[in-house]
Amino acid sequence: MKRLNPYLTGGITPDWIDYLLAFQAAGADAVEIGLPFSDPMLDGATIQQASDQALRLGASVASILTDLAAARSRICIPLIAMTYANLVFRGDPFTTGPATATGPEADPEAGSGPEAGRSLGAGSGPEAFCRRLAEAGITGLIVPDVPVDEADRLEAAATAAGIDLVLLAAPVTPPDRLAEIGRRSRGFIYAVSVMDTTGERDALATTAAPLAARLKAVTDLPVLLGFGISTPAQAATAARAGDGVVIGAALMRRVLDGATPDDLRAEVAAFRAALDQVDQEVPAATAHAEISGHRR
Amino acid sequence: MKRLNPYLTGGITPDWIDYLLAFQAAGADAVEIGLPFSDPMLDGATIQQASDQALRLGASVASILTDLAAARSRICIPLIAMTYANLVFRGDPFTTGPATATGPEADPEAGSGPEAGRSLGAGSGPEAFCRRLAEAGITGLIVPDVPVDEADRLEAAATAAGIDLVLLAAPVTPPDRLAEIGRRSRGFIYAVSVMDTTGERDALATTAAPLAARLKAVTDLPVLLGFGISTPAQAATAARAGDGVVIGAALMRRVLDGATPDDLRAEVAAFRAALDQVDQEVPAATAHAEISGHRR
Amino acid sequence: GRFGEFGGRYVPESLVPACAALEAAFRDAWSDTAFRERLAHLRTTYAGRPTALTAAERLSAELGVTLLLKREDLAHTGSHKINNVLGQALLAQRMGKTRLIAETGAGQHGVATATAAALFGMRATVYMGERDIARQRLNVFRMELLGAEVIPVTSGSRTLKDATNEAMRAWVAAVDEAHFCLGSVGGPHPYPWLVRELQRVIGEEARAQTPVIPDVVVACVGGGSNAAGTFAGFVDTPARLIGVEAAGGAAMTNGTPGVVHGYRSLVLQDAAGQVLEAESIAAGLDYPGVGPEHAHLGTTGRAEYRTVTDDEVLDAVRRLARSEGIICALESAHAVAWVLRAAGTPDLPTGSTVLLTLSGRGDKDMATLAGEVR
Amino acid sequence: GRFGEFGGRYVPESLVPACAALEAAFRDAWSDTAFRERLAHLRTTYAGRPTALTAAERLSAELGVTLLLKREDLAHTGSHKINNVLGQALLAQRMGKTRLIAETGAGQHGVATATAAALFGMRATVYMGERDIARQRLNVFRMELLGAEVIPVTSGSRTLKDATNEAMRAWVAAVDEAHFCLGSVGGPHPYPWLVRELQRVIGEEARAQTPVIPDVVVACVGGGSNAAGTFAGFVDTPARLIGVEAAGGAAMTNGTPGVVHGYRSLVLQDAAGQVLEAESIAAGLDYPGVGPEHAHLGTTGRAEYRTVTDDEVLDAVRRLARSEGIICALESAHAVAWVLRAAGTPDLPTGSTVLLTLSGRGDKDMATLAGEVR
Repeated sequence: MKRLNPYLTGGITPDWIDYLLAFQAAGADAVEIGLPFSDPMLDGATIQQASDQALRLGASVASILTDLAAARSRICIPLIAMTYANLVFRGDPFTTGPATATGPEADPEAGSGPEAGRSLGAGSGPEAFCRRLAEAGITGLIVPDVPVDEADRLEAAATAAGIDLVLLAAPVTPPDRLAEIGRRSRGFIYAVSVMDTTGERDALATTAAPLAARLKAVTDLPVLLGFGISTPAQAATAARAGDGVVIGAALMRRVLDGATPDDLRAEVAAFRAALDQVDQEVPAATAHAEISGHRR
Repeated sequence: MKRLNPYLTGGITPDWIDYLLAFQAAGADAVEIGLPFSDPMLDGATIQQASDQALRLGASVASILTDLAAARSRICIPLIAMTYANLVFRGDPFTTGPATATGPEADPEAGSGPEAGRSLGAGSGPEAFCRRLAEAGITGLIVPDVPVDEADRLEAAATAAGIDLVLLAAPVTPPDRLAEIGRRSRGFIYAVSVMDTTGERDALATTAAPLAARLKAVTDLPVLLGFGISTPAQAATAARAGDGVVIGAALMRRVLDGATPDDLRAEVAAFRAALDQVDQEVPAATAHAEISGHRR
Repeated sequence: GRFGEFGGRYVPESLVPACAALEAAFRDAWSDTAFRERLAHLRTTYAGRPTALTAAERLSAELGVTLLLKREDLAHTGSHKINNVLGQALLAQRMGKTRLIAETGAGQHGVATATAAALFGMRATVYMGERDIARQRLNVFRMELLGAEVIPVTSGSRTLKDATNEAMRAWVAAVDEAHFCLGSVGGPHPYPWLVRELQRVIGEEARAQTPVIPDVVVACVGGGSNAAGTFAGFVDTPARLIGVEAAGGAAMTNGTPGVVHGYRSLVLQDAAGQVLEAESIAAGLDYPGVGPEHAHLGTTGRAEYRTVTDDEVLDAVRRLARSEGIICALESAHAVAWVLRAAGTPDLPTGSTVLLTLSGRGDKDMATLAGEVR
Repeated sequence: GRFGEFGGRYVPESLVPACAALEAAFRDAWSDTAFRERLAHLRTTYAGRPTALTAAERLSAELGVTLLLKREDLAHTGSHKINNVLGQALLAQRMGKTRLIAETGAGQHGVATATAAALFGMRATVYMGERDIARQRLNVFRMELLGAEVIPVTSGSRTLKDATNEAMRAWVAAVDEAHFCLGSVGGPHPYPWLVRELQRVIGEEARAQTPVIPDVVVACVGGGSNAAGTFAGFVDTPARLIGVEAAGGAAMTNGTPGVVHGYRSLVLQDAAGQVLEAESIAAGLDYPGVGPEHAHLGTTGRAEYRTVTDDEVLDAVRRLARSEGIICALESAHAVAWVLRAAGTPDLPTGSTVLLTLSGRGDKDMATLAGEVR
């Protein structure tokens, strides 16, 4: 079955959990929750704007996880966090040099003593980060600016916390590296279908299908295509090349424009229908078995 | 008798000859006629403004000499031209290099052929300039930017035309040079009483009397003090040190401000009275005999 | 690319091959005599190197120290940035790239990039924050005159931080034909190393020009490229190394470990890990991060970092101008301001010899200064 | 002081002793090894000399000539003017003067004078036409930052001509303590000779830097100091010497013999002998006279003079920027404009080697250019 992973910026509106529930109701296989960061290097204008709006509304990793924990009983699909390295490694212990305070602001995430700035101690670093994700019911993690070369410690931390660290592959990724990504990724592989940032496009990039094919050749993990998949028709095309799609900017633009959770449910349902249509084209033998832990 | 030489910018108003006649009526011993130049290096703001106004009204050496010739029968005191080197040497033959035209404007001073620019031929250069002054009834010439070192040719031209080339001396002029100036000047010596441009001052410069005394020690020519002599009282003080004064900016400022020839007659008369007063202080034995040719 | 626990290559997979290729190309070029000779030739015949070392005699006498100024303000385009871009443009040409993408703060790196692009007949696209565009109009016009496209960045703080994000995003989309001509010693590996190597000419020239090893070597630090290049010439000597930050943009002094723009270093960030906007009168120092080598030099104690305020900087510009006839950039004036404050104190005792890198000239800052100084 | 029938010392008696003293002091200093060494030291360690000689490779290829640029734009303060003022300020100091008075057009000489005054701890007063102040605000602010007093000149054309008058008037009133730091090769003797001698470093360096004697040596001419300094290095060679004037300020081309500002030369004047206002986009060339040595070189045929229009100049600025990454001053662009026009014609045949002095950088002209180029 072709997978549909819609993306939702955590905290984009005060009632953002309603969008999450709408995505679920519309048939999402999993939802990617964006933990907003001030400097989202790989995001285009729409997701940047969504992140900025969430941050302005006071969203933080802590607040988003709290919201998710509160909604836990109503969520029955896997949740995957997507964020940037700085939030993942935040408070990573720092062993040498002068101590500096970041200021006395009382923030639930920071220690409050004078030593809080340079080292947040046991409650910080990728280990604590992954643990906190797991505690909030999240089962996967995508960090686009942590390539496989920089992933060792995060990989270990994720494994220890029972989180799937999903790695990304790009059209320019060379074969040996693609193989390593295939080997080390968990849950699925995120195929960055275009050499560009996130954002809507007029057509699916020509690089999407070849990348998916190359990935399928080196791994048995599901290959989900993301970046620039803007319409159900594009999603269907992408899904034919891989095992599913991530839809981000096309949905977030509508939320930013004021669409309601109901509106978004219809939107996601249209993508679901398109993918289901593709499923019917595909002989059952080539469909992958569901990966344990990704639908519960 | 202490001499009074008021200065008048030629062409400063359309009726500028009336000011000249007023100066004469008020007892001027001679009048200095300024032939206006665009770049009067040694003049302060007032005389610059007077020159600019005259040029704007269309004054030129030719027009001023024409006006003077027309008024000749009414003028019975000596006239001394004061101007800058560029007007004196204008059209000085230029022997080498490419010919260039200054443009076809019909000007009474310029030849009108294509060769007019570089060399104005027989009607140009200091010889012709002095001849033209003499023809207009002018008997003296002051050129502040032709120091004695650059004066040879002009001196010969002036002598040939019967014009007294009046040289200037400054407070900084060294003794040997002062002696040379004393020897070569004709008519009188113009003592630049202050190290500054022309223009009114609150008080007579302290350099005035010492310069006059130094000049009196090296020459028998009359020594007239000029620059910054602004009031009858200052004129009296200056006249005690020398043989008379030149009054320029103080008068031209009044003309620029709109004073009439009658107003100026009163003004010059006040200077005359102050000098006459000084004459009465002076024992007759020390007064110089009148220089021939300077009052007729 | 790694300096102790700092540095690294925290970039999207899309950029990893380009970073790797750049690293390989630079390693190859840097050990190629012909490449180094070509660069040296350009530095001499085009960029005006070696730059002078000027003894600031009047200021030295007033302060009781011997102050020597390394005059990067005399380099072509008016700052040390040309050292870096000439090397990167040569490298880009060697790699077959036809286009340069750059970020810029004060505009000096943008002008240098536009210059190198013109010289090599390449296309240049420069990302610049809207706020910086407003305060550095002169440099915007220079870039455009040189044929570069200047793209205003309206996101975030609208300064160097966001211009850097945008430049990296643009690189993702043009990685085949474009070289990302990064302006400072930040960014993913190999940039911090590559830029330091290209800037070490400052320190090496200065060391050859100074009769004795100075007691103190000082330079301003935003991202830190002029300081890194200067320090490189003296890191193996007993000279104290001092980097001077803007009080409002002092990642070394007030930052905590973090990852931005592809590298791990000290970063100005709030308690939740969001990167803060720097705030300095010098557009070139309005940057919340700092090169990873500085983080390493600072945490190991080999270099020390100080901060000065905008007011001290304005005073320093004026004082250097009136004492020595040199109008330096607001950025460079940070180093001068520290010397003015520290001279005669235990931090810079009377009698010390100080080598100070004057990273650039102040022409670009006249509009800012006209509003602030008098 | 005399160049054939040109030159001389047409000044009020009040200034004669000062001119004579300056001449004596310069003769004495110029034959004093210690003075020349001190000047050479300043040139090297302060002003950034020798300036580079840059082969303009892309433009050369396009034009079919070998174009070599003598980079005075890289000198401290951004033009060749610093060569002159450093020498004059040293001389003024040697003469016990405590103050410099200067005229300025584009402001480059004013900035250079203010710089030298700051360096030597002297007072500086700079006269500048109101019209030039309006179009060269950057330089006005630079002068003020350097501690100089800038006095607006409101008389006449409100440009360099009248600023020169005012400066000379001011000198009369302050001749004891002040040196008149004249910026070009005009003025009364000894200035045309003194300034040429101080600027000959351009030509001498260039001659040492060029592998062969160029076929043509070209420089822009307003008063003509950068050209005089350049020509001085090549006058004894077979190189053709070309001075390029602004079409609207071409005393060599359209002037007639006259006396202004203390010297006899070719002057733009009307038929009645009133000096005309020059009209050029380059404030530094808005001058109706020209140094007497140029009048001599031109009338004897040793040098040739050409004119270019404002439009050609604007195009030259842009073309040099886009081809070579060098933004030159509007003044300097006159020389470039002539090369662009003449290359491939009998006036500058294909295959010629051209040495061109780029007298200054264009930062000061950005406001003007922003309005004119795009």
